[in-house]
Amino acid sequence: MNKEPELLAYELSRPGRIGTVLPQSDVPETPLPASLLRNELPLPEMDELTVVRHFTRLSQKNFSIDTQYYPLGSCTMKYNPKANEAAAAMHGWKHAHPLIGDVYSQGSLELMYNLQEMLAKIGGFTGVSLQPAAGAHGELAGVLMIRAYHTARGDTKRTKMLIPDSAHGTNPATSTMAGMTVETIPSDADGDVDIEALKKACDETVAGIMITNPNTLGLFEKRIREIVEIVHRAGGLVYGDGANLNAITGILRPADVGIDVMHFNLHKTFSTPHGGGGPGVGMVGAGVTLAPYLPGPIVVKKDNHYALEMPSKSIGRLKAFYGNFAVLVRAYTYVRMVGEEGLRRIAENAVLNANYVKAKLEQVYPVPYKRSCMHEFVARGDFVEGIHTLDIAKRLIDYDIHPPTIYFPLIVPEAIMIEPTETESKETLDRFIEVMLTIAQEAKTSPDLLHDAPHDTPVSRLDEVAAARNPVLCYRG
Amino acid sequence: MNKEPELLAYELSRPGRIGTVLPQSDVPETPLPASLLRNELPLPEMDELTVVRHFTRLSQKNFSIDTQYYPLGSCTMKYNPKANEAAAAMHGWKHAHPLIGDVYSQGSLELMYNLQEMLAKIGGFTGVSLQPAAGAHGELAGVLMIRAYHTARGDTKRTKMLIPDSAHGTNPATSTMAGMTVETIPSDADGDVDIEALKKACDETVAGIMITNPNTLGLFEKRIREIVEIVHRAGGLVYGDGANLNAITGILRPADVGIDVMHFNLHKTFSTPHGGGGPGVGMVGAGVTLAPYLPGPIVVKKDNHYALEMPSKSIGRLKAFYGNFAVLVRAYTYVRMVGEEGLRRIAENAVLNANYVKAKLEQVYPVPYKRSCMHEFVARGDFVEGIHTLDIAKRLIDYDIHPPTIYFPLIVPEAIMIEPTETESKETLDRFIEVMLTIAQEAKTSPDLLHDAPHDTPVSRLDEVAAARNPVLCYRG
Amino acid sequence: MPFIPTTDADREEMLKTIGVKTIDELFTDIPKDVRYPRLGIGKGLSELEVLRELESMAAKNTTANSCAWFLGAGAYNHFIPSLVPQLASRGEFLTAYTPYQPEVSQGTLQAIFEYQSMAANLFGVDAVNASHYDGATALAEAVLMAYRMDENRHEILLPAKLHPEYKEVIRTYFSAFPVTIKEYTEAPLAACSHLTEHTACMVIAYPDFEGYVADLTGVADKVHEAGALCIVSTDPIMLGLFKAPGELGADIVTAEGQALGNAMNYGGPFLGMFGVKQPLIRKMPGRLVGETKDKAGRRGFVLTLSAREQHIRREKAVSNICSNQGLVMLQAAIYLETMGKNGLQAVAKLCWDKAHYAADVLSRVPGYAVQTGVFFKEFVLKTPVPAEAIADKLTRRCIVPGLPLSRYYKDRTHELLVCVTEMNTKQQIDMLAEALGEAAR
Amino acid sequence: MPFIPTTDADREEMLKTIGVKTIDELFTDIPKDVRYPRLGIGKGLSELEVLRELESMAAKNTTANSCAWFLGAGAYNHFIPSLVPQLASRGEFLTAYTPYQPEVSQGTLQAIFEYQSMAANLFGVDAVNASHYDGATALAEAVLMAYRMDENRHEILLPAKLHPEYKEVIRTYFSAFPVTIKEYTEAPLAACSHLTEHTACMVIAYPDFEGYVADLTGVADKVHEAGALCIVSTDPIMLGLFKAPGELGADIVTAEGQALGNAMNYGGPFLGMFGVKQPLIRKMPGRLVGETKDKAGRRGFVLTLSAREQHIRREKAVSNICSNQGLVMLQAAIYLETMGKNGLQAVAKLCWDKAHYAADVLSRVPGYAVQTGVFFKEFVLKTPVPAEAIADKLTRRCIVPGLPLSRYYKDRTHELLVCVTEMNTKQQIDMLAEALGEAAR
Ligand SMILES: Cc1ncc(COP(=O)(O)O)c(C=O)c1O
Ligand SMILES: Cc1ncc(COP(=O)(O)O)c(C=O)c1O
Repeated sequence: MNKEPELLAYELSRPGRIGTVLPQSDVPETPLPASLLRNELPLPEMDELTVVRHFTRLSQKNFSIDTQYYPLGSCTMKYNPKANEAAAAMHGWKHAHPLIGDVYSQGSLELMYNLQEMLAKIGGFTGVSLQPAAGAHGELAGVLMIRAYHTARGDTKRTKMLIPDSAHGTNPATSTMAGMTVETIPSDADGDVDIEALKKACDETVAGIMITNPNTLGLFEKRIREIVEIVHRAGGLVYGDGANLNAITGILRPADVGIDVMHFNLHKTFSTPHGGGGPGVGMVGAGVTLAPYLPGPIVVKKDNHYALEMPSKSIGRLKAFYGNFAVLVRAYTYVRMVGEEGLRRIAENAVLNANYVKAKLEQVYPVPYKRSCMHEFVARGDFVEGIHTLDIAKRLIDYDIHPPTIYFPLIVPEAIMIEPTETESKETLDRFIEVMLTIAQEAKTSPDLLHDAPHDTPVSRLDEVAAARNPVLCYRG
Repeated sequence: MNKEPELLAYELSRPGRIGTVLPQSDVPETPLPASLLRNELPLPEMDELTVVRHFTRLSQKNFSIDTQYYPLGSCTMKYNPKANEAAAAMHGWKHAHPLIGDVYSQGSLELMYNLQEMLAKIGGFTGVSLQPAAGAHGELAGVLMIRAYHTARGDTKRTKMLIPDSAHGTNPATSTMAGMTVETIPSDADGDVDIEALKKACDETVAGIMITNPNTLGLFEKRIREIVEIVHRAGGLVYGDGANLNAITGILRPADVGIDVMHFNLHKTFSTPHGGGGPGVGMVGAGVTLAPYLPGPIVVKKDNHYALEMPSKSIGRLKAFYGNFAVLVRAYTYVRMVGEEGLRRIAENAVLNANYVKAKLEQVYPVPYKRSCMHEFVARGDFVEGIHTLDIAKRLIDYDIHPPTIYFPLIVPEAIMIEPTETESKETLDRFIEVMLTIAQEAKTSPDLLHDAPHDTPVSRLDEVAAARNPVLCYRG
Repeated sequence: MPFIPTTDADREEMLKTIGVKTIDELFTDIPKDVRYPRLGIGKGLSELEVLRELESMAAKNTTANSCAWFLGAGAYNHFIPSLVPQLASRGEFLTAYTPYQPEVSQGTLQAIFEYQSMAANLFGVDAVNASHYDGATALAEAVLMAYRMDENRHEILLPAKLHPEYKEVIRTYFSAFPVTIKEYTEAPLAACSHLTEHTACMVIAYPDFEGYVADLTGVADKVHEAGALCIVSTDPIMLGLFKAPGELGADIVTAEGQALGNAMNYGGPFLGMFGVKQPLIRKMPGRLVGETKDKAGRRGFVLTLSAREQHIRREKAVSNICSNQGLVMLQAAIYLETMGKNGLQAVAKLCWDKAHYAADVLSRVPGYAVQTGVFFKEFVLKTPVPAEAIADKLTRRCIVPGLPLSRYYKDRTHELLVCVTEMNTKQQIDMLAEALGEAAR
Repeated sequence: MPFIPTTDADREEMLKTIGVKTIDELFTDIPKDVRYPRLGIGKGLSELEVLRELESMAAKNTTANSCAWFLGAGAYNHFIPSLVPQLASRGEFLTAYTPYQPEVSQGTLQAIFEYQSMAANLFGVDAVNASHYDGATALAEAVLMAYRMDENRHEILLPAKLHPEYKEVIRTYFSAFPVTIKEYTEAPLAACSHLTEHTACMVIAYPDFEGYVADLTGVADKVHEAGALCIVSTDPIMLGLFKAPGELGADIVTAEGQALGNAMNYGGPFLGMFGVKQPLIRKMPGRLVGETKDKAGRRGFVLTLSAREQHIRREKAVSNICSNQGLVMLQAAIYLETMGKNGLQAVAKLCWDKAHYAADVLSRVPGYAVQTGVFFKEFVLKTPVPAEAIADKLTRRCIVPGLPLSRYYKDRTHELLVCVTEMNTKQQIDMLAEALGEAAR
């Protein structure tokens, strides 16, 4: 069904068509300034049905949570409740304008305030800013806050961020964007931060460390308090990358182990949809030390009303207005529905599911670290000569399962990073396990099945090298 | 993509699961009457993600207007504007209750009144009732109205409805439900009603005729006035089946050629979605003679407000409340958007498209009646020994096109009834033509391609005989 | 126009292919003197303008989303999980036709099969069809079916407390047939005394129009002894707790299924549910989906037993129904799977508890009294002043207290049919009590 | 909980497989003294209760769907065809991740490619990326990109009339870098006099924050002569009529794309649009989709040129951006295809005509005056009494007259930034004029 290639909008275009009727003008015409006008407007011309059919058919060429199991490590592809969408579609949110003034925006501000409070409690933080639009944006906030803190104390030599080698690429990239240099800290045999290396790196130029916990291997940094202490003692601060919070909601408040500033990806743990790339929210929380530096404005409560306010020593604005508001509505809806007990159950079941899948697969797919994992784990896909992780990933598609994250984290060769999430049933996990074991067999008995996979998709493996060598980024007719 | 068979809800069920959280009770419990309670409630138990994934995946196993070209004759599978859906989703309609009273329902009544008026103008009728829920329901209204008219005049011997042999099955079935007997009128060589046969059938027991115009061959009954006159002269009345109105909106008001009562399928001409079977609206319009007999209540305007009222000699209610209201909202939205000129253009282009496709196909697919057609035409699929219309239909699926209506009307052997509709582009029609011609070739060169079609659907041809012989209508575990 | 893609160039080329010069030439079969009338329905408007017009019209209605709502009487304000409309409105469901081509309609077909299965289990019957127009027409067709079994049986027993509009619909459906419709006022068991050898069927309202639930033990046996069919018209939400009519011996079970995940929509589209016991399957109206296999042995679903239907049997068909309420049925299927066993029970229990709490509180308001008997979510409240006046007074304050029974029964001026569901909070109920108290003064 | 399907039986079995007795054993790596804190965020509520809570919160906002709306200033009230949200909210788009696996993401990938193509044509550039967080961050990253081309060029020229919040964002993004940000108040051509050999880039607001459109002829040449980059921050709706910045010589073009089919949503999510000319492609931040072929020669789309990005290049990446505004971009793509050439032109023309009609009418209201110059859909209205008071007075009557400029500029107390789009009717404009007249009295 729907296997025909889908033409591009420009190919579907015919002169004179239009996809909607616009109102006739009810005012007199005003002459246009001819010299400022463009000569042509090369946009497609389509009728409404063609647009609808085009995008409906395109959508069917996607895997998604709503259609397939999607155990994409680090991305927390858990169920996104439909109530979130109903909430975000309410007129009172959709048609609210950011500049009408606080008095006329009490609904939006109340929601943001409540969400700030809830997220602060979940993280154990003093203050929260909902402004960052994604995790990386939250990281930028955090690192700029750390920088501002040192600068405010006149401590301007601190320009080095320590970053474990297992960290997500956004961590080092963010540090650069915040004017820092990066020093990479290796992992030890257990998959944790190498404490000795950390100590060595902790000189007087250390601004701080960016630490992901659970880390990207799906392991909880056992010595997190020691790490925090070492960095603090060296005068640095600790940034927490909260992308993996799904493993520990209601189990641990990151601030309780000394994290100074942290982002949470609301588009992961808080069940807001990923939308094929975004939008997200990389809300940042901070303890007493850094809360005054949060990006702003944030919402404060004064007597019986809410107001936007800049934190006292704020690093400033990170975007226009106040954050990806409609995403906040979804996250708020979710937290209200699951509540305190639900949050804990989410973490518990996410971790249970990951350990279950790991237990079933590790005999065949080598798992480099022999510990119980958190919400995800990393295995290797190179256990048969001539077969790569990529082949296994592509073969999963033939079984109607979205491949896990692959080749990340970089420190595990041929990594396969599996995050089952708590919203998938045991039956789904069992089928995934069965398919993974079948593929492991096939890897030995019929390797070409893997090399040629996927077999039944709109396109097979694409020539990515050609794409990058001679980039075609725009329809050329 | 999504080729795995989809388990049934009961197979996906596990004890203890639930798909939504309900509110905790905020009132004291009242003991239940134990002797009246059921022991078990065998419904599936599913979590929310499983429900969402289940129905999303199921939906992908459908062809639909939004995804495929769907030239299903008689069904008018034209584009259903998304604005219709936006309109129907407004709170003020969705949460309106039918019994709160006219004073509190002025919005609904105004919409119904306006729609009644517009449809009356489109048909040339004196009165309109929006109550019937589908075409067949409108037919029942109409035939009961004809019956009531005769009865009111004491003319009780009139129990015979004349029905052309090309008529849709609902016409005779309706007549029976209205207590009539049916006499079938053959078609002549031109595909029109055989006038001589009609005259012969017109005795004093004739209650009326049910006539579809354009008829189900896609032909306009040229002698419609003569037909009306013959029946009227015999004391009968004329029921118009308006399922094919899409061909003549703005071109002809049926009342202008003497139709006494008629239904329009709002789920065809007026672009409301078919929903995989319904709901529809089979609104009925009537001229002066029959308007007092319309089913009710209908909406009347009094000074500045609207009220529900029973027509003076109404046949009564045909359903609880006032019709498929949310469908009316969609139809109203559509008529307002297209307006007077649009209605005519709809018909013109529907007819243009049908004649174009016919012109391109008739060399290969025999068309029994050599006339220009209206919005659809009937061809034959048995032009190659051993190939049936069914085979051609199924082979179309392989090309990602929904088959036309087949084996209807019954008077054309191996009928293929093609209705392109005005909302499809020439490119789409050209592709359809090309595919049809290719299939005609394949019918000769590789008949098995047709016999085994479709090839790439979730299931291939199903054993319908077994299904009917030993019916399984309910999941049995 | 966005709905017609044909460009002028296309049109020229197509006309040439057809061999005519203008589109008008294609319409020459239509009598010239009446061709191209002026309709007088106005110019087409933009989507924006039309939607604005509709918004402002819709705003003139008083609706359940912004009031404390105690009005039921056949259209119910129940909770609809957000996923129901979101899934049902997917284009592949919304814009498909009746699943005539099963290979490309397994989505719709399987959904119908699942609905049939769940509804049959809920009703305690062997087969449920793919829907009727609404609860009233489903019941009318059930009675028609019973009548057709044996045309010598021309008496129909209806409960006096059947929904008044359902009765009217039955009368309309039977207007051409020589039947006697008798209304009984007793409890069903007692009413069995009216059974004769001419009785085609006895209809039971379970609950009745006023919300009360009779004990049906033994009724079906008596009906069967008389050679008639036992037809029960029920409320699917109530069946989350109460005995299934099929279990109680009903031959045909019908219901209004709107409450299963569908908004009230000013009374439509609703869902006619229709189920029968095994022996009646081949006589029942409506579409049926059956399970079968394809050549490769894969399970699949098809429309089946269509030899009963109008497109095959024409004037001999069991019914004329063709288009039904597919999408509403789909919403019901999604609803039933979302709720499932535990959810439907919970909803029914909430209705029960809240209705009884309300009855208790309202019966304490001076001047008011609640009609006794076992009721589920609706009950009759006797009022000290005319109910119509109360309803009017309260509705203006956005408390819609129920249906004044005078709307259907001229002389029942001091009675209000009050409906309480899971949508009503304790606070709303207490507010209603207070407002009723004030209105009585 | 509906979001956790694991039954107790499942859980037991899974624990056994894992080889632990309780779930707690899986959390022993977490310091015991702080494990399982009480959060104090309350019990979970039902969907019904939460949605009701949200409805009543949302109702506290004053919104554009129920008022005459003349407020823009970076967030715009434009018409959104119904199909846009209906298509974008399909689960397959909504719940997919970044298209890392192209074989099962052609839907998202092709949609991005189409967006890139349309946006590049609209801007007159060679490549547009798959989005930034918003117009402000897109511009900040553009300036950062210019700065990184040559770190000796540490001067940045910003127009004084750039959106004040965009300026703040740029300052935040540059807080760690030793740059000098200069604001120019002249027209862009005149402002070229500020270019030096240290200028990294000159930013042009087209239109400026106050809605006015400068003639950019010759500007880019001068900027290029100085060895700097020319960056234009624009409004995509305006480009339906006005010259494309790329055509005018801009090297980088950014914009806020919310107006393209996205609701205002209290300021987010919005759409950062970012495009460059050919020579800069490999230096630009953000995701890019490119066309390529599979082994069978079929066209397909992939994420490409990712060697610029953080997941490959880590600290050497051109930006840290990872998640972007995918769904907002998708809505923009659907919008642009629905409008197409004719529709976008028509919208722009409606904005132009209505804004000019409004300016004309308002300038005739005693005491008011309109700032002169070529403007597109926004203009500055000088008010006879403080604009903040006027806005307050009118907003209470559900006429939102615009932005009092004092909100950003303390001393501009008597100026209102008025925005008029295709959403405003003549009647609303006339009503605004009348209300302003009254407010001045
Ligand atoms: C561990 C980690 N950190 C940071 C990020 C970046 O978050 P975002 O994509 O929201 O910018 C991700 C996203 O995948 C992540 O997995
Ligand atoms: C000619 C004709 N008449 C009547 C009907 C019955 O209409 P409905 O399905 O709405 O009952 C149809 C439906 O296909 C039809 O095509």
